[in-house]
Amino acid sequence: SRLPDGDARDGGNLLERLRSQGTVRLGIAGEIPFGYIGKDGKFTGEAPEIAKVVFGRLGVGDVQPVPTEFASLIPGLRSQQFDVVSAGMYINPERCRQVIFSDPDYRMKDAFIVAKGNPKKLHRYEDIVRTGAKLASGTAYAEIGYAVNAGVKESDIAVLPDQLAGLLAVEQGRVDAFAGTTVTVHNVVKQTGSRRAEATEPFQPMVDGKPDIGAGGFAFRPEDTRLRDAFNRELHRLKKSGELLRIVRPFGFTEAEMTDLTAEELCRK
Amino acid sequence: MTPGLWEHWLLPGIWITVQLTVYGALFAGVVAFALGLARTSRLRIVRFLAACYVEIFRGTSALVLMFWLFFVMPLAFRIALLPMWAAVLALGLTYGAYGSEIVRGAIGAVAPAQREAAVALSFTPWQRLRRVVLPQAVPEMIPPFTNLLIELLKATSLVSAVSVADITFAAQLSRLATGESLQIYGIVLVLYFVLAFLLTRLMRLLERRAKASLGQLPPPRTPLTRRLSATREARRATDLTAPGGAR
Amino acid sequence: MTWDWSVAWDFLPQLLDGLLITLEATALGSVLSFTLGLVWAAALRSPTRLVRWPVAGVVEFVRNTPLLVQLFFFYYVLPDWGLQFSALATGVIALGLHYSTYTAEVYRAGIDAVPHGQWEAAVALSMSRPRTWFAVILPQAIRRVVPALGNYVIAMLKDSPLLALIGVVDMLQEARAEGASSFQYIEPYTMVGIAFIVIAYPASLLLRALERRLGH
Amino acid sequence: MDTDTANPRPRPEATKAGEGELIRFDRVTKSFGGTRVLDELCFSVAPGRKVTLIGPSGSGKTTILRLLMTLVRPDTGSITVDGDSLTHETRGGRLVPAGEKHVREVRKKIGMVFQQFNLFPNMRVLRNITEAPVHVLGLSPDEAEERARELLDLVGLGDKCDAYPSQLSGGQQQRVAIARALAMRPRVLLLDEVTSALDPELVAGVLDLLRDIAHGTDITMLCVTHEMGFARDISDEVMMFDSGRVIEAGPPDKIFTDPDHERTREFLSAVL
Amino acid sequence: MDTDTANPRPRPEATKAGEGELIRFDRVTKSFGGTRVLDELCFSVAPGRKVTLIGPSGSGKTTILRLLMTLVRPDTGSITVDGDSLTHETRGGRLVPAGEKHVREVRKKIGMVFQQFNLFPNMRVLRNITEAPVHVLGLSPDEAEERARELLDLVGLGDKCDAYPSQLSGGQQQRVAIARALAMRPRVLLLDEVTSALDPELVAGVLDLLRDIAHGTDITMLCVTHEMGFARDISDEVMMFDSGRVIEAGPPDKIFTDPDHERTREFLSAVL
Ligand SMILES: Nc1ncnc2c1ncn2[C@@H]1O[C@H](COP(=O)(O)OP(=O)(O)OP(=O)(O)O)[C@@H](O)[C@H]1O
Ligand SMILES: Nc1ncnc2c1ncn2[C@@H]1O[C@H](COP(=O)(O)OP(=O)(O)OP(=O)(O)O)[C@@H](O)[C@H]1O
Ligand SMILES: [Mg+2]
Ligand SMILES: [Mg+2]
Repeated sequence: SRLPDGDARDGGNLLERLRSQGTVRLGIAGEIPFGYIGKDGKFTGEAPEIAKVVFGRLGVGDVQPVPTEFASLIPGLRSQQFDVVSAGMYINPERCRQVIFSDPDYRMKDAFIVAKGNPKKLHRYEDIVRTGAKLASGTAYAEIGYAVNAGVKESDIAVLPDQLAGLLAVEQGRVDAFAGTTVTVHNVVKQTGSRRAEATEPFQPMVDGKPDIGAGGFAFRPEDTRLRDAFNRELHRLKKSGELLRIVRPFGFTEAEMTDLTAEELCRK
Repeated sequence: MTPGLWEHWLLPGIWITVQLTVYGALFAGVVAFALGLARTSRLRIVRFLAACYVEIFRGTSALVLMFWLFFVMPLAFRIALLPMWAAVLALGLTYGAYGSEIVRGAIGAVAPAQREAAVALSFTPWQRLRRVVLPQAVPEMIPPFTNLLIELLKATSLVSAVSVADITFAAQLSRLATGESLQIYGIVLVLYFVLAFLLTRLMRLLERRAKASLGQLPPPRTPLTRRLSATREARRATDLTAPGGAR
Repeated sequence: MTWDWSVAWDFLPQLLDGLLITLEATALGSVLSFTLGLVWAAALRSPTRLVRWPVAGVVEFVRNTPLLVQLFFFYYVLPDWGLQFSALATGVIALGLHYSTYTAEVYRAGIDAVPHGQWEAAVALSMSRPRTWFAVILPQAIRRVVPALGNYVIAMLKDSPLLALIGVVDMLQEARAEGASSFQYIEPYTMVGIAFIVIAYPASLLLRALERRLGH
Repeated sequence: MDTDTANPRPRPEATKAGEGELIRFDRVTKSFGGTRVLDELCFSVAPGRKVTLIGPSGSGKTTILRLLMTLVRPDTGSITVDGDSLTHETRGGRLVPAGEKHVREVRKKIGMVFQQFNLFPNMRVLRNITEAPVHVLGLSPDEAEERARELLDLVGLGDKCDAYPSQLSGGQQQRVAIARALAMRPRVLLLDEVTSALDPELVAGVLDLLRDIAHGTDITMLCVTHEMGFARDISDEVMMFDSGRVIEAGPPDKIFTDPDHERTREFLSAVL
Repeated sequence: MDTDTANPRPRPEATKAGEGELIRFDRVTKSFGGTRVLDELCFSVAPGRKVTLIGPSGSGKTTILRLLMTLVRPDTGSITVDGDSLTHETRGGRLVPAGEKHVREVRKKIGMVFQQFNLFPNMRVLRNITEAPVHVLGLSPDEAEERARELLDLVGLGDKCDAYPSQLSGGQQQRVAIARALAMRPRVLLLDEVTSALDPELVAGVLDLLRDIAHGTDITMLCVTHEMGFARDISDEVMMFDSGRVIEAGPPDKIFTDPDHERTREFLSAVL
């Protein structure tokens, strides 16, 4: 099908179309805890659960998951394979040039998966550089950028398909550390009950000496500003009422992950 | 592998794989015949263009083509295909190129005397092709096409890379959900094997009917392993599965 | 279509890095598949069914199931069995194993094409079985199968991008990484596609020439 | 490659003066890759005549039939059948090389039976015969089938309608091929060594059939054969070829008993 | 399929009484898919004798040579060469079917030359000859090469050491094949119609060579041939086969001039 041309100046009528269809397609990336398919075959995760509530309140009763690779989320959104990226995607300036974001629904620090006992004492990216340890991360993960910024050579970073592969790689000693967001890393270690690997304490990644706050939100096509704004309104209400934390707590999120940052600030960084 | 994963992903995935195979095969068949006939055309330029197409699509990797259709097409031409159709397109274009070699070979193998007999009966060139040449060439194409079809079935797994929820994609999701790699991939490999087996049997039936339509005896029964790998002579003859040859 | 030469230019070094890996995977995969294929071909000629049947079964199974799934299987399952390989090594193993089922067929045809009299002559000279294989039969069979094997090398080259899906940084993976980080898709993917044609086409021309020379 | 003037030679006419001509070859030359197979060949055949072409192997007999059937095109010269040129047509008042469509029209007047039968293996006997009448002449299937059954009765294979060619003996196949050619109601029937691919015991049946056709119809026949007895029996006229030229032509009694040319005598003594 | 008792027949011995036996066939039977090719065949050959096997096509001559060369195994009966059984061996005091290793040992005493030469096309002439002596007999490469060069000189091909078989004529290839067989210093040389794949003008050279070998060495020869002059010339003994049995055996002069059996007479009158 032919793609509609970029700037729909009126902010798009997607919300109306979704209401009349009664269903919205969410792009998810199979990443625990943000958005994934559970053991029961149903999809769940922090972001989809929020999206269910928000879209429910916006009058769209049904949400339909479209699992894809993390790297395919933005192209998939732009080519209309789904309407919203609901994968806890970090908001950063490059991405802001491709899509528009809701305000973030969480903020998060990074953590490593390391061998049990953390023999190389890896706690932040600088430790990787210092010890020359082998680092891995996921395809298109923001952590790659942080590591490179801290001085790790990009070509030295092993890019793995997902966190489970990362855990295995660490357990087998193929790499010394796998970098991901705190909750992802902690979850996979907990979920698999790994006896050979553990997750490090969360740490704040730095960019050019300043803390770079990782915060994720929902992404929309650039022309769908009206939908994004409506989404933001409901999201803020959830935040204010504390409902948000209640929705995401089962996925390992805590007070520490709540944030009042705006997408605008994060896009400007 | 939980019942939920079966119900929501693996079973629909099988259906998607079957659809991809069927649509891909139909599209590839159309491409193969169009190109194969073009390559026997009297016009040099038609032959040349068809040969170019075949070299290009046999030369490139199906997976790369799939990524290209999926990522580049929407940006370059502002045309976004549903992933499913992008996949069918990639499979059809690639395997059509291989298939055209089979079509060309089989048409070339029809005895020239048959064309002459058709000329002597004043058939038009189209009637000659339609009524005399193709009915004799098609049965010859079936064994190599069976091999190609199996290759196509296997290639459908590539679509999982562009997020089409086929068997392989379902396996990926299930692995993420349960972490049971051995069990899941084992099941999936067996599933593909069973599909390949069924396809081979189906083509075998077709082959028997086609041979019967030439008034020949049905091919002798062969042991199971032979049957699955389809006729080896055909494989050698068309060099089909050697992708620069065989596929 | 907007083609940005500067993007293409910037991607070139990565493309070449990836190309190296692609070629490495193809070369190693070829070596493995040529050797394993020979093993299968020999096993399939074994006088005992106990060897022939299981090998035939495995070969059929591997041949009729997708390389991609086999790749995942090895990548995620082998470590569970305590076998640890790098992604590239895993990829080479899967590629080599998969294609060995094709090369086995090629060898079989090549061996069958050696005239029966050669076996008899070897018996008449009291040569041992291994010596017969290595000094008489294989040298004659190999000559006939070179073009067909070459075709499979090209096929492997074209299948090597699958390794990107288990994280091997070949050409395709370079393009994916580029797309994921810079959102530039047109140039990297197009360049990778062209790279394959540019390598595969001359290679197949070369093979055809070789085929003609060995063909007599 | 000599020219006409450099090498005068007899130009026997296959027709008696005053009779109409159905087939006419006029200075037809045909070369294959440098060797001239037919050399400014001229001859004509009157309607209804049965003409036998004899001559040593390679003398160009098959080539003449293939030229008439437009399976090959002459290099120079013209061929006309029933007044229509096979090589040229007038379009818009000008004489231009014949197009496919024109050729096909003329071709309908000619039927051919091949040495190797060339039945269509994918069709049953009946359809082998009805296929062209239905799709080329536009007969209704019923009509075509009726005619086909008559012809099959004629060739003595009324009971083989539903067999595939591969289920028939060579002799039976050849008789089907003759029926197939006749089903198009051609004005000319070309027969190229129709018995030489047959086992000896099957030859007689086919020759008998052709004899019946020759004597019982007014179809014009051009027949290449090595069966001299048969040639003598059915022909009105025998043409002796050598090196792409007609070196002698005349009634069979004359040719077979008292040929004018030494070459003919030699040839006949070798084959008889 | 008649039985022995139902059909008594002569059992000629190829050896004179009292002489040693090098080859012995004892009630050897061999069938291929239901048809009995050899039927309880008995004969023996003394060392150094040159024996020619003659008989109509299909009578089992080749099969005898192939049995001796262990290319096929007999169904029943036993074959001994130089006292060693080809079919059985004693292991741990018991007679058991011969194992591969035992067979290979006995086989070393026998050389064979095939109708189709069967040279190894991937090896040069010299290596064709040295390959087996080096890797089977364990000769040093130098020694093997020296012997090979001598043999090549003997067969008149001293200058072809470095040629590939495909560069030689059929006659030359066959002479290399003979040298290759001799290089193993066999006690028995089997020759199966070694000239029948050759162009007529090449036959003489090969036969001359064999004649020299027959007269100049004490090697035992079993020779299947249709060249009766040659057979008469080299043989000490001729065995006439029919339907898998020796129907007559004796010195060539006797067999060729005054055979006892009608069947032999017939056969000879057909081939001479
Ligand atoms: N398609 C062709 N290509 C090349 N040479 C041809 C072709 N057709 C015929 N010729 C040559 O033309 C010459 C005449 O052939 P033609 O078949 O007409 O002879 P013929 O008289 O029918 O002989 P025969 O009795 O052997 O059938 C032969 O030398 C033949 O080799
Ligand atoms: N491997 C085999 N399989 C089946 N039948 C065989 C085989 N070898 C020989 N025969 C049959 O055994 C019979 C004797 O064959 P053999 O080759 O010994 O005859 P021969 O005397 O050498 O004849 P010729 O003079 O034609 O070489 C023939 O009928 C042949 O068809
Ligand atoms: Mg002819
Ligand atoms: Mg023989």
